[in-house]
Amino acid sequence: MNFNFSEEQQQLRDTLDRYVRKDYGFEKRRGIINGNDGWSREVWAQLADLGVLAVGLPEEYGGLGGGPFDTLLVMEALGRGMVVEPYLATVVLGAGLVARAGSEAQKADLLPAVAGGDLRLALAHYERGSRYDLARIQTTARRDGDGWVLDGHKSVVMHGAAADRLLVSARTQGGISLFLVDAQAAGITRHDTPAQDGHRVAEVALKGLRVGNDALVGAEGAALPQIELALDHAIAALCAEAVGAMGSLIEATVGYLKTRKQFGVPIGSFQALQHRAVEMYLHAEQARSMSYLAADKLGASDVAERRRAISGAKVLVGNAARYVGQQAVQLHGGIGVTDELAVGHYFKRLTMITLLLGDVDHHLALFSEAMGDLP
Amino acid sequence: MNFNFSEEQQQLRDTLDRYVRKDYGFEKRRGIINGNDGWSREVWAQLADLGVLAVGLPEEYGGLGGGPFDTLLVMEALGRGMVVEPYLATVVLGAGLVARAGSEAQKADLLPAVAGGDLRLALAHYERGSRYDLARIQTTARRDGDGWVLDGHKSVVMHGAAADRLLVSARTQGGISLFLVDAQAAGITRHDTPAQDGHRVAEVALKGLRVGNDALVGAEGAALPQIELALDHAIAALCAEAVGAMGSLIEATVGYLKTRKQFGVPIGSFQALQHRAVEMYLHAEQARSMSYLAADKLGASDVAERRRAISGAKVLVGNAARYVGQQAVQLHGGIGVTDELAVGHYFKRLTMITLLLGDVDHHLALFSEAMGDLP
Amino acid sequence: MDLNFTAADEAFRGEVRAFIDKKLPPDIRRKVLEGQRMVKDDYYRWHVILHEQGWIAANWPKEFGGPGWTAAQQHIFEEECADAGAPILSPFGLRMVAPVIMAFASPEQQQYYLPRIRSGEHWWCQGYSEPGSGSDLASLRTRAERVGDKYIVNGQKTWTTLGHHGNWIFCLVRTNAEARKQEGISFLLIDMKTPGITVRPIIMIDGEHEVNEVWFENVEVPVGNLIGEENNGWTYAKYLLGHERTNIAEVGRSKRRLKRLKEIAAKQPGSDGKPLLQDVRFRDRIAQVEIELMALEITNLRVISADMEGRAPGPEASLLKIRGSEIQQTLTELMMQALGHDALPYQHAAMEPDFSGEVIGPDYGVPLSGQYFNFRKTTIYGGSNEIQRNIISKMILGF
Amino acid sequence: MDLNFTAADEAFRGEVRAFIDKKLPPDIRRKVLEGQRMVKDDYYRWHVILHEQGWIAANWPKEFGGPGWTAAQQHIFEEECADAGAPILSPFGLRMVAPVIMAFASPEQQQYYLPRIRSGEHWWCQGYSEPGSGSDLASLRTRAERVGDKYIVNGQKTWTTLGHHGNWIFCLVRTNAEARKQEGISFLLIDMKTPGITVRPIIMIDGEHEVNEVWFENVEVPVGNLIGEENNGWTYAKYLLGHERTNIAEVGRSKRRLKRLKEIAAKQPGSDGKPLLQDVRFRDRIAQVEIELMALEITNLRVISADMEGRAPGPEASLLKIRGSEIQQTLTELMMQALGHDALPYQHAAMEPDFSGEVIGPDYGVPLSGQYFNFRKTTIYGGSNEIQRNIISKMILGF
Repeated sequence: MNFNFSEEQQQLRDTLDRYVRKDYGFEKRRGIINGNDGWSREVWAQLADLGVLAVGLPEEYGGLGGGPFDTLLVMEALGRGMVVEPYLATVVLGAGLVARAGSEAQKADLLPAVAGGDLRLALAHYERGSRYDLARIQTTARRDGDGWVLDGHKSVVMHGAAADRLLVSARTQGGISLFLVDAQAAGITRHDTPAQDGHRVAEVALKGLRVGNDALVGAEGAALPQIELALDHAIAALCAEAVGAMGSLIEATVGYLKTRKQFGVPIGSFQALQHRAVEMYLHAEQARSMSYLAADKLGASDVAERRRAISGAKVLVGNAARYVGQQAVQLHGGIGVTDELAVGHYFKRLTMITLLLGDVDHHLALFSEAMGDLP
Repeated sequence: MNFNFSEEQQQLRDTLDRYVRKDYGFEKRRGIINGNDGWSREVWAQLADLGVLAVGLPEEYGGLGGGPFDTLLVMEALGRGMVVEPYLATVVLGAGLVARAGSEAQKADLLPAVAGGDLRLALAHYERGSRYDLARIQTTARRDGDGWVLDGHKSVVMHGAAADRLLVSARTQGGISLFLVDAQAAGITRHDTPAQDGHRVAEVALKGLRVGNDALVGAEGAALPQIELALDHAIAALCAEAVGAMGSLIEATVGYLKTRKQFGVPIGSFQALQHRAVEMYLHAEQARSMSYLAADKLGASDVAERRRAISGAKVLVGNAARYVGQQAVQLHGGIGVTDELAVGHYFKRLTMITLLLGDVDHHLALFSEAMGDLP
Repeated sequence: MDLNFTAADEAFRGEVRAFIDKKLPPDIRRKVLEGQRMVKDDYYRWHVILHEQGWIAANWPKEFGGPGWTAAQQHIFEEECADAGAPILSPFGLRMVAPVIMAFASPEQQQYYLPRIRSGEHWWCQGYSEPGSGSDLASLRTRAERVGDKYIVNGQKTWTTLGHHGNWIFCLVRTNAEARKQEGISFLLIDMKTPGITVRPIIMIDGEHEVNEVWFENVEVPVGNLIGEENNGWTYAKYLLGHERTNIAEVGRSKRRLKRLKEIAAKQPGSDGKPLLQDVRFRDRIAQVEIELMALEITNLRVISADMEGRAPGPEASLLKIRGSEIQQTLTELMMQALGHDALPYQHAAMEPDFSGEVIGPDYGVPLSGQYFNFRKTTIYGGSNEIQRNIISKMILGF
Repeated sequence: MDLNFTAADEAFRGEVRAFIDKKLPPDIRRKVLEGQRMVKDDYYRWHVILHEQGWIAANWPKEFGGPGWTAAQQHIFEEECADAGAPILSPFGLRMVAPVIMAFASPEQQQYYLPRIRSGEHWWCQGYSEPGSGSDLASLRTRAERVGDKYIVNGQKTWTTLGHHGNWIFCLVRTNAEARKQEGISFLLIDMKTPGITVRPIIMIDGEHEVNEVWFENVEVPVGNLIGEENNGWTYAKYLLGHERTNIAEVGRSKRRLKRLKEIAAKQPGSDGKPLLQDVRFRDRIAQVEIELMALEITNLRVISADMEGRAPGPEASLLKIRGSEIQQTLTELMMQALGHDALPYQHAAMEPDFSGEVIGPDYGVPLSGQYFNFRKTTIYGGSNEIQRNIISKMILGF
């Protein structure tokens, strides 16, 4: 039992923290999200230079061979600075899926390019009407000669427009399959939209999209467990990001309570507000613990054990993010509900994190229903 | 729209309040609950003298013809003083059922005696394993000549041992029926036990209990809606009792916050405790409103409308009682968890009220499920 | 004790409902019900319609041009307006400055201002808060120096709701810097077209322009615009804050939003594919807020009933504010939550009624996340809920 | 970063488990698991068994007779004891006065007291709280006047847990009435058989005798019973309060109670007749507290890990106390709630293991309501959760 990060991990965290603090200020971020793409190629290249994009990828494909706790460190640091670049979509979801489920050729083709910052990926899975049910998709892929033709509509794809390649799930005869497709291919239309939290999402329409048999990722019909695992990795990563964002938000709120004066005293001298700040801290610490547990259980051989930790984490972190976000705004008063301050933006990001990939109710249901076989 | 009580109602309340304050002090109550019966015949006679037992009963049978708001006033006053005498069991449940569903002979036989303080009743309905489901009972009544034979076991009967007559529900061919039986009859065994809140409950075993056909209350097989209505009256009454108890508890807590000193100042000067007291007040006021709504809807011709208000009230009052009770104890600190102070006893009564006749989850489920046909 | 409205009240409700049905422009109604972006003219048109009917000043006494309604009638009117999707009338003229003018202004001032508030010619804004004085209102620093028959006003006000629509602003200004902080304050009416006033937008968390900063640089205000006595403004300000509570709980609008929430939950799929309204957990959340709202409605009526009898206001106004705002926030949160991933897209342009582009997710989803973010303000404005708790504490505890 | 115990730790766990399996008397185990009433001998027998094994002083350094365990081993030991239903060892000797004696007492005092704590010959009680000084401990008024080689002690202590079992009590007493309130306090060890001491029971909300008042009337205490320096007792008291936190979160016992809760919910019928564990709402409540407990277990391990490296304690001890007590209360509340109407009967006699009368409701239900009522104490004792929040606030906010 050891709750320390290795020296290398600490270095990575410190480097990334310094970068985010120095080169990814709030106004810089505002410029990026208001830009055309909603993310910055320059920042992306810098993340690549810092080794951040490579850290979680296998060494034989240009990565640094890190595990879930390395991803956790990165996500927490990105969360602290509300970084909007498509790290989660590209590295955690996209490259993670390819690394675990892809063929040798696919790995060799994609992973070094991701690690080097030259390629972005996105997972196009959920559809309108899926809500959070992974299995409820209607996009189809039918065999056509020695290739496939895809038809369907993928909805609210995280950073879908930034991606060079898309991982698209579709129903095939054998079940749900996953295809790697060129984002520019004829037959794909992407509609890029800003999200409430400054990230980007895209609607992706697939109409008679033709791909070769080599586009198949993993075996035909066997993609669902892989997609589920990838999304569990993403949930763990989102939990870590939330922990980072909550840290920043608590720091900002504590700073405000110490300096903002009303009635001739700092408002932090009011006990009711103090105890609110303390409750934020308690939530954040418990959330940190659950983010560790989620990262730890990603590799569990027992799927039920993994899912239990992931759902538990999403519930607890979701409740924490909600409390911390709402209270940070409340304790800031009026300026907390303006676009001007970072506070509101952290609040929005935390809110969207709680909705992404299953909200508190959804994961509470999963956790609760799994209790059935007890005791 | 008028939220005032009539002059007569105010008089009743004032009289009862004065009686409880003067003649039903905490030590007197302690003596009563530690006594053999767990209730006082002397107090009962005094309540009769004050007209309290008659107020909700029909005028033609010795009552004063009051309605649900009169019962509400009485219960609130009894709640303020944690009166343990079997008012709810006898008047609200027992006499109420007889007044609504009984034959002329039964009414004439029982109601004047109840109003005069000479007779006590109890409703023996729930059984072990029923939890809160009214329909899940297994006691049977089979025809035998021109009478009936009852067998079964009724569980946690409120004030079952204090009763002279019991209203017992049982399965008959046509459904669920209700029988009025002499509590001393051969075939009945009662096991009296103190309850956590100073009231009494009894286990009632029925073994080959023979009753005449005139024991049937209402039509054979048609008792369930009547029992449901009676229990709805009891729930509304419990809500009013809880409002009274919360009032006393808030008063005691506010008094303590004003006088108890720590760190050289009254602890009520600490804002975190102030806001806790305020939240108690908010809960109590909302609970009061719901107790009014519940009383108002008892007479609704639409059963669904009545049940919606009753379940809503039980949920909101239950949450309020829980918060107010727990916080009153917490704000009193150590002495709040002793047997010495009234605070702990109010807390226990409020806790039991939330469990009686359906807890928060049960009534939330009823309310929520009734939402189905919307919008 | 009778929780029901009288037959006369119910008849009045019918009359109000019929009027709104006939007169509320459908385009405005749709905007309100669907949460689209409102423009000044939307508010103004409805204002004029009510003015023509003689119903604009619901809470005013008859002698000043009000309809002479009872508190119950005012409540019914508010409830029907809210239910039908009528726009919120700006309260700053009708409900805030008007009562102060009626109580403390000179007859000349009354004759000048009150008809213009009713007609809508004057759109009033509130100049209370300043960047340094939020909850601690009396610490305000905007100063008005008397020079001859004018005040020279310098300073900055903030959170001026719809200040970009307004042409008049009532301000608390410091007229005596020496006095104890509540005692040197005056209540001044200022024409917003006066030179030296600059209105700058504050963009809210949802990306919308709703509030403003108002800067005063050597703004000359005739002394005739002073209400009551100089340095006595705090009294009037307190009167204003304590006066209006009929609608503070927002029961009517919350009932409408609850209905909307159920409609949305009936359309949105749950994770099991069945409507979200059949999902136990989500429906329980609706049930909980609905029960709280049922209680608040009765609490609100209890307060109205006490008002009708002129009983002294207790801590109830704060109660209504606290629970009312909590309910509003819960409702907006649940509507957003109902959307799932569809809560993510930020579709600024789609909030215009004439938007013809492709909407991502269901049409009704467009404004919901923004509304949730925006409604965090309800526990902050109008005296934050923390301040409301302090007020109640003072009343029940004495601290 | 590694959340798992080492192989050596797991081997140690096996050893502990085997030992408990073999040595914990079944009658005691049953009492603990089923919540029956404990007597002094139950505690004592288990104490002696552990003492014989050399495991009684889990948290003591080797040189004072501890087993020399790492923090992780101590944690594992606690967890296994909790899970198996071992009685709670009274902390006042082993975990409270002992560390103070080890840190501040003279070698002679150490040699006298420590072995007797280990053997169980001395059963210690705590004399901190007084009727007038709860959260404000330093306002205590019990005074000890030095006369020759004795202190004459007068005053009253309260909330003395299991004081009716104890034969020694460590007290904070005022030895200098003139000094500022923290500065005139001394730390005194008192033999409870000394004339002038009266122990009076306080009956708790659940009807049980657990705590006491202890009265001192001219009690003569040898000056040799003073720990450290006169008037320096506050320092030792603070040391004591800050020292023990391995077990403050009560994770082990809460895990056992969670298991118990699930067993009960699997047996109790829900309103639909199926086991309550299949009722969505009830099971969700279990799920929520289980998730909170999963997190607290990791938080607890994080603190242990920091302790192992000697990192300075932050606000974590207060965190563990707050969340740990909240979880305990939720668990006891849910167990009671699971009973429905069966939570009502108060069956005092049925809490004796040899009770042979008729139990109303299920056997496991007898102690549950009382336990819920009793456990309200967990957010009050050991520094109320409000005080814990103040401590954290001081650390993170500086106020």
